[in-house]
Amino acid sequence: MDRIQQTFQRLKLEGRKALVGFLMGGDPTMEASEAACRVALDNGVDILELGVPFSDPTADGSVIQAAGRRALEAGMTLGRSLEMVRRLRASYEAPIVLFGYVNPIFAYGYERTAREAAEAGVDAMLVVDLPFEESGEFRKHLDRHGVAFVPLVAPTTGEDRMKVILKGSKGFVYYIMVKGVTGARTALATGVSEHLVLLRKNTRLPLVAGFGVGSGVQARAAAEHADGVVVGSALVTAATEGRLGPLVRELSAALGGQKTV
Amino acid sequence: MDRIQQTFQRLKLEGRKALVGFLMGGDPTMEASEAACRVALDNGVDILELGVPFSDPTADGSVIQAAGRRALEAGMTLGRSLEMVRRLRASYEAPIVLFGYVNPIFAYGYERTAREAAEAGVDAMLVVDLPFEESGEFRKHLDRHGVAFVPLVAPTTGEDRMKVILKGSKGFVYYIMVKGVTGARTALATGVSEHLVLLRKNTRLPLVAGFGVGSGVQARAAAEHADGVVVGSALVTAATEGRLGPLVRELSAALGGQKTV
Amino acid sequence: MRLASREGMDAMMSKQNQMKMANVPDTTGHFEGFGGRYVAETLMPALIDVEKAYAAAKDDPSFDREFRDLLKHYVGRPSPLYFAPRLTERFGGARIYLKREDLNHTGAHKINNTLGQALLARRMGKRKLMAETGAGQHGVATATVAARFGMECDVFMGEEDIRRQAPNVQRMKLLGARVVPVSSGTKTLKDAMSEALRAWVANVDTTFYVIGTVAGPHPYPVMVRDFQSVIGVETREQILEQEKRLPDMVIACVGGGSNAAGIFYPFLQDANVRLVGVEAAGLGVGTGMHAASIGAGQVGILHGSKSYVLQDPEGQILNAHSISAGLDYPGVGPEHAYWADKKRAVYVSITDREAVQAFHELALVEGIIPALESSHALAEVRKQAKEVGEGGCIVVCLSGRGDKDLESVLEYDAKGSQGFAGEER
Amino acid sequence: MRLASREGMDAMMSKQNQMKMANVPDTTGHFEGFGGRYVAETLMPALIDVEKAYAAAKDDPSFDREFRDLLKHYVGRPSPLYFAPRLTERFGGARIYLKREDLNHTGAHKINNTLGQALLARRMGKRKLMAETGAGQHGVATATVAARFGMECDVFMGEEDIRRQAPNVQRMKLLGARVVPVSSGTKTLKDAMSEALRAWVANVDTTFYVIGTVAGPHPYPVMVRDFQSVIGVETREQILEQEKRLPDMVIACVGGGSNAAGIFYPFLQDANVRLVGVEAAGLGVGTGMHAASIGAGQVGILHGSKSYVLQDPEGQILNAHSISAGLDYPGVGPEHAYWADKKRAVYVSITDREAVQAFHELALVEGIIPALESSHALAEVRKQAKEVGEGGCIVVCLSGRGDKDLESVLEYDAKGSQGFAGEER
Ligand SMILES: Cc1ncc(COP(=O)(O)O)c(C=O)c1O
Ligand SMILES: Cc1ncc(COP(=O)(O)O)c(C=O)c1O
Repeated sequence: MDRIQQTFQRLKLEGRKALVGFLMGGDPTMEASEAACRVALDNGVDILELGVPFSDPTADGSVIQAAGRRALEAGMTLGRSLEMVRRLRASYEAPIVLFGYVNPIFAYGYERTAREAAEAGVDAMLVVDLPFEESGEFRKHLDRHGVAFVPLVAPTTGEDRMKVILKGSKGFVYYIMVKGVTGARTALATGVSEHLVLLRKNTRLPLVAGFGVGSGVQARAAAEHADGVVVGSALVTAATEGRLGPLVRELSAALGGQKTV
Repeated sequence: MDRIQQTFQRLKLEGRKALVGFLMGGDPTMEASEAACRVALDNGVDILELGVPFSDPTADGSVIQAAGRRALEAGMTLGRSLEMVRRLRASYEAPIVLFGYVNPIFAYGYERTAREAAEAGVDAMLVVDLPFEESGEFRKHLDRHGVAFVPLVAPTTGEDRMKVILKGSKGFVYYIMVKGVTGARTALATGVSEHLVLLRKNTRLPLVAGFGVGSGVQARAAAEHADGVVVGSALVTAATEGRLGPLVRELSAALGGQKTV
Repeated sequence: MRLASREGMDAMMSKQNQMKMANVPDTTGHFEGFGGRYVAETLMPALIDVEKAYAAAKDDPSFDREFRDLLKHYVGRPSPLYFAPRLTERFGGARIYLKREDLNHTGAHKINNTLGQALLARRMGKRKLMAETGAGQHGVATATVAARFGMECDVFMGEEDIRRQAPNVQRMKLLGARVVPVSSGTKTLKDAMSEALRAWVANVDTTFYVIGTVAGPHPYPVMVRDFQSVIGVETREQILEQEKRLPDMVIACVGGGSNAAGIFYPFLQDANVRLVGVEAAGLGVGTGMHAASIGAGQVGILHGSKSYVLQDPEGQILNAHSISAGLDYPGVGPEHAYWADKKRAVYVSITDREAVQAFHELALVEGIIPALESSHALAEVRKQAKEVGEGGCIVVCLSGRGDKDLESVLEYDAKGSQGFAGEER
Repeated sequence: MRLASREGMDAMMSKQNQMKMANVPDTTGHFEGFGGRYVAETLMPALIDVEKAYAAAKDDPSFDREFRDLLKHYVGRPSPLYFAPRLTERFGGARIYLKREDLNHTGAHKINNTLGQALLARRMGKRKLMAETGAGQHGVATATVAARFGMECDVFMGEEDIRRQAPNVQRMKLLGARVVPVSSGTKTLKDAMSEALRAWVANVDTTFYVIGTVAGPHPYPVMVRDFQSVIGVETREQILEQEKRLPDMVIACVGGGSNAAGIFYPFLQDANVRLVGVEAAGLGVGTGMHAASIGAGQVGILHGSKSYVLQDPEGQILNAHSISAGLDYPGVGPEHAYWADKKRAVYVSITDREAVQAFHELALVEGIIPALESSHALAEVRKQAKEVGEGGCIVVCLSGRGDKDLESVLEYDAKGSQGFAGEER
């Protein structure tokens, strides 16, 4: 059983939902971002989603765009992201998911990325602009190296398409709660729970819901029909403002079952 | 015998060429321009050409344009030009020619202009933009009132056309020496004498040559094949600068035969 | 010249509709009481030369062939006759068609004429063109054909217009023309034309003066109308093809009147086609700040011909006012004066405010940004659409595109909401 | 759709000249190794909808009829194929023809495509259009069709481009579009397109994204090429009529590649017709300051498809540079990448300096002010004219008019005579 499965199983037993925390590798420097990851993991993040910066992040809102820009200015690359994972892996057992765009991966090489990711201790890869139809080759290499390719399901994804996307997938399923880019929102999207129920019918993988979650209250709402919640922009902002630990604790508490809130 | 014929005959007997002097009526005020006319006539102008200002003087250079503008600003009109002639006529026997554009005359009325011009003592009218073909009606009225319509002949006018233009004309013929607008020039046009000789073959009227004459030397050169010389822009400028009398004397002397220069 | 000849026109016209119009102009260029040739003697021989050369060209099939070939391949003719569905719906009356002169090379009808005159100039052996311009459209069109034929080109433009129409000045310079600033008078179109006439006097042997509208001395009004009548000839064919009938009304703006003459002329003998010319009312014809020469001027003589002119009782020419530089002229072509007197065409006027409204309307409703000149015609369409009614159809001459007018309109909008001093409302 | 369908094309092509090209793209939009659909999952269903709707429209004669009718009456097609006598003489070689897309409504080829996409959007029941724009030409063309069909319109434009292209911003606003400033990245076209993709994700149910070139995810590259292929279909007919033969060479500038794809496609199977795409070399491809994606880029994935891209070894997209805003983009349509690899078309590049020279040359010699984009193609004609030689003929796609570029050229001329820092000479 891999780290992702183990994590969700353990959380289930504990009656908790997974807190999937996103931070941008290299933002604002390599060292600082690695330290932030440690803070996040130490304070309650169950699964680390480490962003690999890309010059043209077409699915990200302004907070993560800016984080990516800072990271690129600091010299962050896919290779260095992998090194960072390797170092974190030495201290942590939590699953680590690399989150990014396809072109840096394509430039690095699909096979090489898969191989080095596995070596570094990456558990899964999530590539925003690599939909099912285009991901065949990369998935093949990831499979061979035992790294999961996390499928994304959007509010626009119909049931037929869901079935295709989910067939044979591993790790967990990332459900995008809003039609829109990343970024914390004041109100959560509507219709999410129906769609998550539908999703649940079509997969046995754990479901995490993301996009738009910024507070403990929102996280708890988002988690109602999911196995975990992704928090991204809010953590990035908190890290910038030096209040990452408290926010992670708030979120973690919110996801820890009725009792802890 | 009318004033124009008398003047040319007298000058011929005296061995002199006519100095035709142009001044803009109303420039810079009615009084000042009338005074300038008197200075001109007192210092040797043989024939006074009095400009009637028009808003769009398409045949005039910058000096006479500006003079016209000043005159219009001072309130000069065709009617007031006629009044000024009437006053000058009370003191002078010299021929007076009104020089202008057709539209103010058309607006005043062809018949009315002819009648009042005759009453005021105008000897001839020269209308720059009323060529032979368009002047029939106005000529008819002028004829009836005994005012001459001065034909203009240009360097571009061929002999056939010359014949048509000159047929039945009265007063004198105005020969335009340059292809261009009014204004003193440093060099006189070439080919003028040939054209004047041709003109002489086709009319018995006195010939005056104008456009471009500014000094005694130029006047003498221009007068070689003509019976008189028109000086316009140079007089206007001189009047503005308070040296009208001296310039008129210089020009008059230059036209008075070899002995006086 | 086949495109514009009286014969060609007659052949196309239904016999029943033929209207008796006197045979104008006569050989001296008079449309009964209007027109003629009021210029300095120096220019008379040149005008007679142009007249003769044009008469010969008109009868020369090779001239016609080259003119048509360039209209097709260089100018992009025929320009479409576009049915405007959303404008029709909005106005709730007659079906509205736009004759798309805005799609011509250089963006207005002006090039039809400059092309014709440049061909004539070449035929006459002239190596240099000159022109006056207000908005710069005619200047650009002249500079364009000068470049096309490898001729020199001087364009006279008032200093005030040079300031207001900077992009057109840049275009002329890029096309190799010399833009000559005119600082006399109001420093606008009227003065540019006066200065051009002065300059022509000085260079009459070598230079062909390309007049931009159906004004000026004979033969210009006739010649320009003939060159522009390609607009009406096409429109007539197109509407017959698209609507299977003639239009009830043809509307065009009138500055000097060339686009209007061009589209009206081929319909002249169709008595049932109402012809409406639209002058610029500026701030309102009652304010004195306008350019409605026919509507509010008197007969007078300006720039070589007799027509309606804005003038004071002394015969001094008044300044025109219009937001549209191309209509901002105190005179009008003599043939329009003649048509007005004969009641063959009706002349109305549209204010700056109405024109700007029509400008916005066409942009928003049909996706076409019209010239401010053409916007005057469009504003009149709005008034006539219901009048003509649902069964009928109106053609409007969209004489040019409005790219040149963006600044003027934005400036007007910024200031105009409070109303202008002295404006009639 | 008849204008662009494979069947129609084949019928016109001489059987002897047919070249074997793989049947591309496949059903997932791949031109062998290029193309595809690399977008966020949220957009995938929308893209599949567009693909299906487009396939249905293509087979619907009423869609074709309406598209052709608007191309004719609204856009002003066919655009002329103009033989340029003075340019031919100057270059002293092949006979040179200009395909006059500059005469289209709004002044460039862009409208052929926006019209097609707007019709498709309406068919799909969308009430709102959105678009990215660099120079503003595609934005204006989209705002135009939105106004024409009464749709809302948002145009994404980099703040830097908003500053540089003020008149086009004004035009879009007058047409009723909302211009959304993009402040990310270099604040130019690349970032506008990224931002447009982000905005589309958020409004995918109601909004149709009108992409302006043959780039982006499938089906855009195919669809845009089909809509633009009216250029080549007309050109092929016109040159056969005018020269009684096919051209030796067809030259077009390549930004994203839509005008080039449009004019190349109908000649694809004519093996003797050489196709030359011209990328922007900016200050010189050796300087890094250029936009030559095929000439100096690598295969990569940008804005939804795989093609040649300007990128660093890490796969980060580099900034492009070109004096011409419409070529200033670090990617290129995947079909061009495919044609380049198959050697069916050749891709060269032209520097800012050469393009500006060609800009001036056409203005002075033919009286046509070309877009700076098109000036790149013209500069290549100068190089090829002698090569092709006197017996031959070259067609160049004059993709747009240069009114929008006056400022850029004057600024370049003012600074450029001393040479630019880092420029290859
Ligand atoms: C687009 C446009 N329409 C109309 C006019 C007015 O001229 P005309 O009355 O001669 O057609 C102009 C003059 O510049 C113009 O540019
Ligand atoms: C006139 C013109 N030509 C060419 C282009 C480049 O686009 P494409 O390569 O898609 O034809 C543009 C883009 O704005 C343009 O405006």
